Amino acid sequence: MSETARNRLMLAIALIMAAIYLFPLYWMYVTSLKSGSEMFANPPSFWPSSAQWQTFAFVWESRNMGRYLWNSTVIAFGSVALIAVLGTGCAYVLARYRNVWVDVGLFLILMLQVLPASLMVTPIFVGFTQVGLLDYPRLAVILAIAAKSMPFFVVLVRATFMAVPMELEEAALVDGNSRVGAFFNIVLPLARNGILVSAILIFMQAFGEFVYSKSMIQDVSLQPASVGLNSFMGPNTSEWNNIMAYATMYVTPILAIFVLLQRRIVSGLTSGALK
Amino acid sequence: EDVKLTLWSLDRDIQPAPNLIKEFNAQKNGIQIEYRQIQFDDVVSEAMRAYSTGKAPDIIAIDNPNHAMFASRDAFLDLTDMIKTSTVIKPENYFPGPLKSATWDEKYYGVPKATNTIALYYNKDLFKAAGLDPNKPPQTWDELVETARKLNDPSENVYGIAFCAKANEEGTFQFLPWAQMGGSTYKTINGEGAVRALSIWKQLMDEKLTSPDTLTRSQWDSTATFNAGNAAMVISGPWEIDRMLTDAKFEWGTALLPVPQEGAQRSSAMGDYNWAIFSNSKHPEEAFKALEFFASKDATMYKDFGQLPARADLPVPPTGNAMKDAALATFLEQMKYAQPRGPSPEWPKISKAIQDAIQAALTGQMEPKAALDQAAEKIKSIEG
Amino acid sequence: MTQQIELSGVNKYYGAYHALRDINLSIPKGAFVALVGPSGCGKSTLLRSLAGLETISSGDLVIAGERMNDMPPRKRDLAMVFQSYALYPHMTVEQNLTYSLRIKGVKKAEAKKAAEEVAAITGLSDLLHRYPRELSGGQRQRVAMSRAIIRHPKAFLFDEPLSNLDAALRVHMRKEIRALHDRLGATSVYVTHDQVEAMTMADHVVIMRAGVIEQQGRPLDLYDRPANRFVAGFIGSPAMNFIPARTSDDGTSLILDLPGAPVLAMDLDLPPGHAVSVGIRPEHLSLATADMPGFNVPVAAIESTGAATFVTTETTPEIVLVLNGRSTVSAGETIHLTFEPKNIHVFDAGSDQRIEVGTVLTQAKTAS
Amino acid sequence: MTQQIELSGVNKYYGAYHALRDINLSIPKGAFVALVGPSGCGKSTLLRSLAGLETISSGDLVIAGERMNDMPPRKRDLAMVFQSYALYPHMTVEQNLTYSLRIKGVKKAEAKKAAEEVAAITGLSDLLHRYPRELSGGQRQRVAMSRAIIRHPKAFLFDEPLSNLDAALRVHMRKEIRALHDRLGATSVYVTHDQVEAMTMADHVVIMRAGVIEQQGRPLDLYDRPANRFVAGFIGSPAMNFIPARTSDDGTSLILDLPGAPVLAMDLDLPPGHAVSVGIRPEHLSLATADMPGFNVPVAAIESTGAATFVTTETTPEIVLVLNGRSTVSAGETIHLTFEPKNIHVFDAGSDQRIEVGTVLTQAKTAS
Amino acid sequence: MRRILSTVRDGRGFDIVLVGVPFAFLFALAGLPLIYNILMSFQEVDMFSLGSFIRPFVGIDNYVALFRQPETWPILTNTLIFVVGSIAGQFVIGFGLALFFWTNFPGASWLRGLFLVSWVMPGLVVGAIWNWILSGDFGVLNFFLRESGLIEGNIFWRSDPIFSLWAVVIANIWLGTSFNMILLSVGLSAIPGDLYEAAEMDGANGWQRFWTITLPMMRSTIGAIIALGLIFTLQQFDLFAAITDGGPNNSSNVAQYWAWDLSFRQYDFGRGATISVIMTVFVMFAAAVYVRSTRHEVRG
Ligand SMILES: Nc1ncnc2c1ncn2[C@@H]1O[C@H](COP(=O)(O)OP(=O)(O)OP(=O)(O)O)[C@@H](O)[C@H]1O
Ligand SMILES: Nc1ncnc2c1ncn2[C@@H]1O[C@H](COP(=O)(O)OP(=O)(O)OP(=O)(O)O)[C@@H](O)[C@H]1O
Ligand SMILES: [Mg+2]
Ligand SMILES: [Mg+2]
Repeated sequence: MSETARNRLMLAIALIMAAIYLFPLYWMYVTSLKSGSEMFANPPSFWPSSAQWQTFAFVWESRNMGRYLWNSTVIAFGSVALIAVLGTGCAYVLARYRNVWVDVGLFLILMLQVLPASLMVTPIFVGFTQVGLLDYPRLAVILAIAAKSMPFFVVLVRATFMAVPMELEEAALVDGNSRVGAFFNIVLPLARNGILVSAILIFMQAFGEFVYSKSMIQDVSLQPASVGLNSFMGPNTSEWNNIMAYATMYVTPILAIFVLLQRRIVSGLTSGALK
Repeated sequence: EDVKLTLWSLDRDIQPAPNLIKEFNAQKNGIQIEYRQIQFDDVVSEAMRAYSTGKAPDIIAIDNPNHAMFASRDAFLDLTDMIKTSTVIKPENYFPGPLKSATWDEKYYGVPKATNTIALYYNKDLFKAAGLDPNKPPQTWDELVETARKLNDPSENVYGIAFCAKANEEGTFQFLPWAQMGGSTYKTINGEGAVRALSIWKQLMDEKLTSPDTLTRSQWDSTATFNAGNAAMVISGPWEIDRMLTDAKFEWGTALLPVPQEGAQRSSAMGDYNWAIFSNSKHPEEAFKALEFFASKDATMYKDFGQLPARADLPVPPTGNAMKDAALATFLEQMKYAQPRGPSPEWPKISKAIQDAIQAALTGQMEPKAALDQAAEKIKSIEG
Repeated sequence: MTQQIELSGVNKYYGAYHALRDINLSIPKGAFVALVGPSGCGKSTLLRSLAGLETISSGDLVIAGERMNDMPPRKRDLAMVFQSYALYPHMTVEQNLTYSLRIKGVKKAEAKKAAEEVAAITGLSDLLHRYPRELSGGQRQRVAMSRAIIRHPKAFLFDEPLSNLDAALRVHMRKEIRALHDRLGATSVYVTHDQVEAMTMADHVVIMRAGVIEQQGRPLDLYDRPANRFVAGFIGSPAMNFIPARTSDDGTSLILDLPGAPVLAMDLDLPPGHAVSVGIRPEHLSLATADMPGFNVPVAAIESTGAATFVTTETTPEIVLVLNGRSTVSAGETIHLTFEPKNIHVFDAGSDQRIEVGTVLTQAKTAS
Repeated sequence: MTQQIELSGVNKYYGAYHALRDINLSIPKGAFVALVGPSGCGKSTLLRSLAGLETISSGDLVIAGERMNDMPPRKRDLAMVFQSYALYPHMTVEQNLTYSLRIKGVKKAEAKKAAEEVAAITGLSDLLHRYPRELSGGQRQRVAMSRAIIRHPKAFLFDEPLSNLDAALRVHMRKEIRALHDRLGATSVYVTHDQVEAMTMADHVVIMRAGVIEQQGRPLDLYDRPANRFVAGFIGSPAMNFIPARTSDDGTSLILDLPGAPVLAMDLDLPPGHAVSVGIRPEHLSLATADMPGFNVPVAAIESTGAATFVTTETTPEIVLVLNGRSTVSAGETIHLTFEPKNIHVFDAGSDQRIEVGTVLTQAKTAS
Repeated sequence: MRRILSTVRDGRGFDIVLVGVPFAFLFALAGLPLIYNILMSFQEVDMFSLGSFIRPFVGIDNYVALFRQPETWPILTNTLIFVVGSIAGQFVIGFGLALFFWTNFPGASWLRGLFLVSWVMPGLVVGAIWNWILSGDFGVLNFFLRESGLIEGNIFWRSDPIFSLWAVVIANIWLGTSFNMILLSVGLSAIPGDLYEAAEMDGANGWQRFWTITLPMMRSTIGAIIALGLIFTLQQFDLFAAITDGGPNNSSNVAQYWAWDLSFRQYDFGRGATISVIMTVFVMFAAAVYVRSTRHEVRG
């Protein structure tokens, strides 16, 4: 089989798989265009009988989405920055050595992440109240998210550091660099892609974080989009089309950015070791 | 300096709380209220967490079955004395059910905010198609089952009836009226009537007269299948009326909940929220003023927000839409029989016991009688 | 002459593995020291310990008069060429070269100029903008070299820097490195497995085996007077031939264990019948006419590089000799070999240590 | 003799870079071919193309009579030793060695035995349970070697397999590889930058430069009759000396551009005043007494490996000569050099191509 | 002081700072809450004592009471099934996709990026969509299965006790696949190409290369992914809330959802905390396995 034929075949298979996998996304899009009860129709309708485009404008306006998205962005960036600063170094050390302390460290890191946010939020809330952190609610959420996601980041980035040959760092040391300098000049750039991927994953998670935000941020003007999304749900109402429209507006841009970025990151991961 | 109050409720921007607060603040009477919206699932946990760390709001809107939990521990302020002297809030003006839910130990720990109940909606077009009289909805349980059978049409994807037996408060909310009509209460949940009620539910499930997803579907989603024409009847509340008017492409009617047999005692569920003031509020007087202001707006609540006031003294003015007015009349009638859940400070656990029984019976893992016996046992041990 | 690098009693363990055993070594300022030894003997380890990349387990390491055991690498001011190159894959060749300068804060233009100068020496001028992954093995090695020589460090540490280069480039680089060394007055420690490199470049050669320094000294001293059989076999290529022998009954001569049992009369201080090894280098054996003293051996194989011909004999142990240019000798033939008596080495068969012999009195002659 | 590997018109591009240019090469079954050339000339690329690790851009590759252009590597049944070793870092040495056997489904015990046998040849017996990261550079290379020889493939491809080994081990391995080759009757292609390796091991040597095959043939043929100046300079170490010269006005002799302008009378078919290069190998120059024909040059430097002494002259271009053993010549002295006329090579100064000359009629003598 | 500064720049101090600060942070923000939870499982807790550490101590009463409940064992079993099922599914599909996209045909990296959608979508939305997809009557999954003739009548994924847990597992596999895929892709691209070349020369076919090179070389990545997958799976909450609510009759209830239900629906915080301690034991086991797996890691 020729190269191009093979490529076409692979692309076709990939498209089919993507179509299957992305079905929920598609469903989100069409639901946002459906009327209230149409989504419960049997047999299911794959295209809205009359597309309700105005839903989008309505949702954007009524919920002041711009502000929500801004808050989400602030929280996400804050968390990623904090995690990257704290977690990268930690991951590096845990990758560089191979001894009992590293084992203990890894073990603790995983253990600390075990409980779901819904169970962690009470003690954190209590603690934050006592030190007065709740007066800076977005900071409080950033700290909480950082604690929750850092183990994830550390474990992933550690694996990346494992792939950076020790000798390169040694060469830098001999070249007159301090440990600090070698870390920043050599090790970090070489682990850059892995760190970026992990940071982006964390960013997305923090962008959609919900449990901490809704408990700790009481001022609507500081709440992130995830909390805003929930405001379409009541005990006896769930405005699914609005929720989906809202979600569409908040998912699509991130997804687009990621598709663009990961292309560079994952496929650029070829500059491995030499000799 | 204005007195600052905080108020938590689950109302969204088209619902009463935020709008009433806006109006209240606009009066500039020296009291300003700050509003926070909380999600249904979180009201109680947020409130507890805040209360135990001293961060509780002054006023909260609390779901009526949870009221007793706070009241019994004196987390809410005893309003009895203030109500006595109030010219706006008079206990006798309220439906007895809602008022009872705000009462603990003969004292008033809150004021009903709004109320609702459930009744039977039915699809008149399908009635006609099945050769049934669209103006004669089923009156008794047996009729209900019979009608459901006739309306059931799997080939057209139509179920006879939709309701909600989900394993959360909604399940209890829908089941309890049936049990009560059968002469039981939550304390005697394994009474004969309750067992019969559960058996009827099971029969509906077994004969596939209702979707098996009734077990896991919320009232809102169940009603949506009715709106979409996939169920011929549904048991639900007045909050659905507006959606039904826009979504349902057929003629529909409402009826009181069917009773076990002709002439039997009626009963219905009672939902919606009460206002309460936290006992550690620094400004109880001002907070009560706010409640009085809210109560003074009960008269236009249905008109403005589509919610029923818990008031027996206020007529609900006609809207001009015949279907809507007819439905409203049904619900107001049904409201008279509405009974609160509890009140009991342990209501969530009691409710859980009832849900477990419903689910165990409907999935066929236990006989209705045995399931309810077990629930009764649990409830007894919970109540101590 | 001041000592630039001094190691005393240095030991290094990798876990339980004893990689360096009681190393004592003094390297004067400006010296060019070659470190040779079989693969795995600890050369790289020693170099890495000097550089500070491995902490030594015991002993003292003094550089320029200062104890450096615990000094971080960057404060030792040494430049190292890694056996595995260790090029920075995310930097172009130019950036690789100027990295150490940039750390020191050298100006951009200046660093660039330095890089171009070095690149001209190592023939990398056209590759300055490539990334390491786009270079061939030899090109990478040259980048590694250049990276070290662009700095002007206290000492250079080279770990087999030329092993992937072709002969011509190698000769060229050899000269460049040595010239550089002389110009900078630097001290260099140079690990190599190339005889010619070690002998021609170094002032001082250190021979290691299994973590131990077997002998050290000036190159020709090692060639002329190897301290033991290992060193004798290791220095010189093709390796020295070892012929088992024993002292004659009167103790005045050695009887070689070869066809015809040639006898060497010499001044020996050994008991009769003592087993020894007689070493003779391939280049010291020559063909002789049948009438000259010597011994006859059959030829097993002939190899020629053009400039020289290697003859391997069909004896046990086999004997290799090098003849200049081409030779008419062919496999299967029997040849008559001879050597100058002053060129033999005698080693104790048990301890493998060198046995000094007085002048060899007579040339070898067949006992019979 | 059947051709085992045949390349015709093979080209290979890396993007725009033309790495192999119109390569034509036939390797008979059982041959041992050495591939030499300067660093970056495309040796590894050619080997990788044979192995199927690079797809060739055009041309035909035939192995054992079958066109293999698009055959995946594993179906070509070749074994390769990588320049970068490419050891499996997650396997012990033993597992590395037996990998190919286990893939083929060879029984465990059998594989283990094979590994032990090979390890004994390559001196890895004690290291079988180590991981690659715990090995020295040379040990790794030996593992890479062993991994190839444990199989019995159609052909071996070696990419500088011995570059990190010390001389003794190298000589040993050289013999082992060659013996193995002979024993298995395999075909081998061997990339090396070591002259001696190429000349002594190979039946056929291929010299590449910048992606082009410059010359190929039997080793001594290349040594004796290099086709151009590049090959002449590349084969032989130290490299051939090139002395500029021009034909005399009568066209019957060459006048060398050296002090005293020595003249070589010879049979030439060149116009008068034509510029040429005269090549003479270092080993073909020798010291002569002043009364012999020859020329005088001052000495710049002396290097000795013990077995040989390299003398570099203070002329432009400099001339290198090799003397056997030690020499009393010292820097600054003037020496009188001579050579046998049959040993010279003449190349066109413009095209660098070899010019065949008839017998050199007279020995060099100073024109004056 | 200078000594300290210099070890931070050059020596062990650097490592200690890099590790010390994050661990202190983690201890304060994750360690203390965990301890709070563990403490709570030995105490009697109600809404009024949430704010303090000191509460009536009840010993192991909470544990005893918990294990007396008939649903405890089934729920723990469900948890195990859920975790194993989800992780196995996510990992296998994720690995398959990562390998597929690794072949690097044109467009591969674009499409691969799209697969991250499940990571970006808010839990609430994912839950709702799967709720519809898995619905018995109007669900799209049933629709496709019916249309393709795989089933006769509808499967009530959410309401049939036999299927309800698997319904959530399916949704969770969808959710976790992208995370697995992207990280495995990164891991794959870190394997040096010459190893594959060597293996190919050694005669290994694609399948064998996968088992003997790819898998072992990915050990640390795989260990990390499975460990993280376990944690995500144990934290999965939205899907239960949206799809089955743990029902019917606890047939799809799992520890984390139950703990939440006990704590925040029945306000029995002590028992809720008790379950979270049991979950901690689960993770402790997994963490130990992960740490062990790092012993065989290969350093670059
Ligand atoms: N992936 C690549 N992209 C671009 N150029 C390349 C690539 N790989 C090799 N080259 C170039 O191709 C040429 C031949 O490389 P090759 O590795 O075959 O050299 P070589 O003869 O093996 O050299 P050495 O003896 O140094 O190993 C070199 O100039 C190298 O820079
Ligand atoms: N990290 C390690 N753990 C255990 N043993 C090691 C380690 N590094 C090296 N060794 C062993 O220490 C010995 C010396 O290794 P070293 O790298 O110094 O050898 P070398 O003399 O440089 O050899 P070569 O010429 O082959 O490079 C070897 O036997 C090697 O196997
Ligand atoms: Mg080494
Ligand atoms: Mg190469």
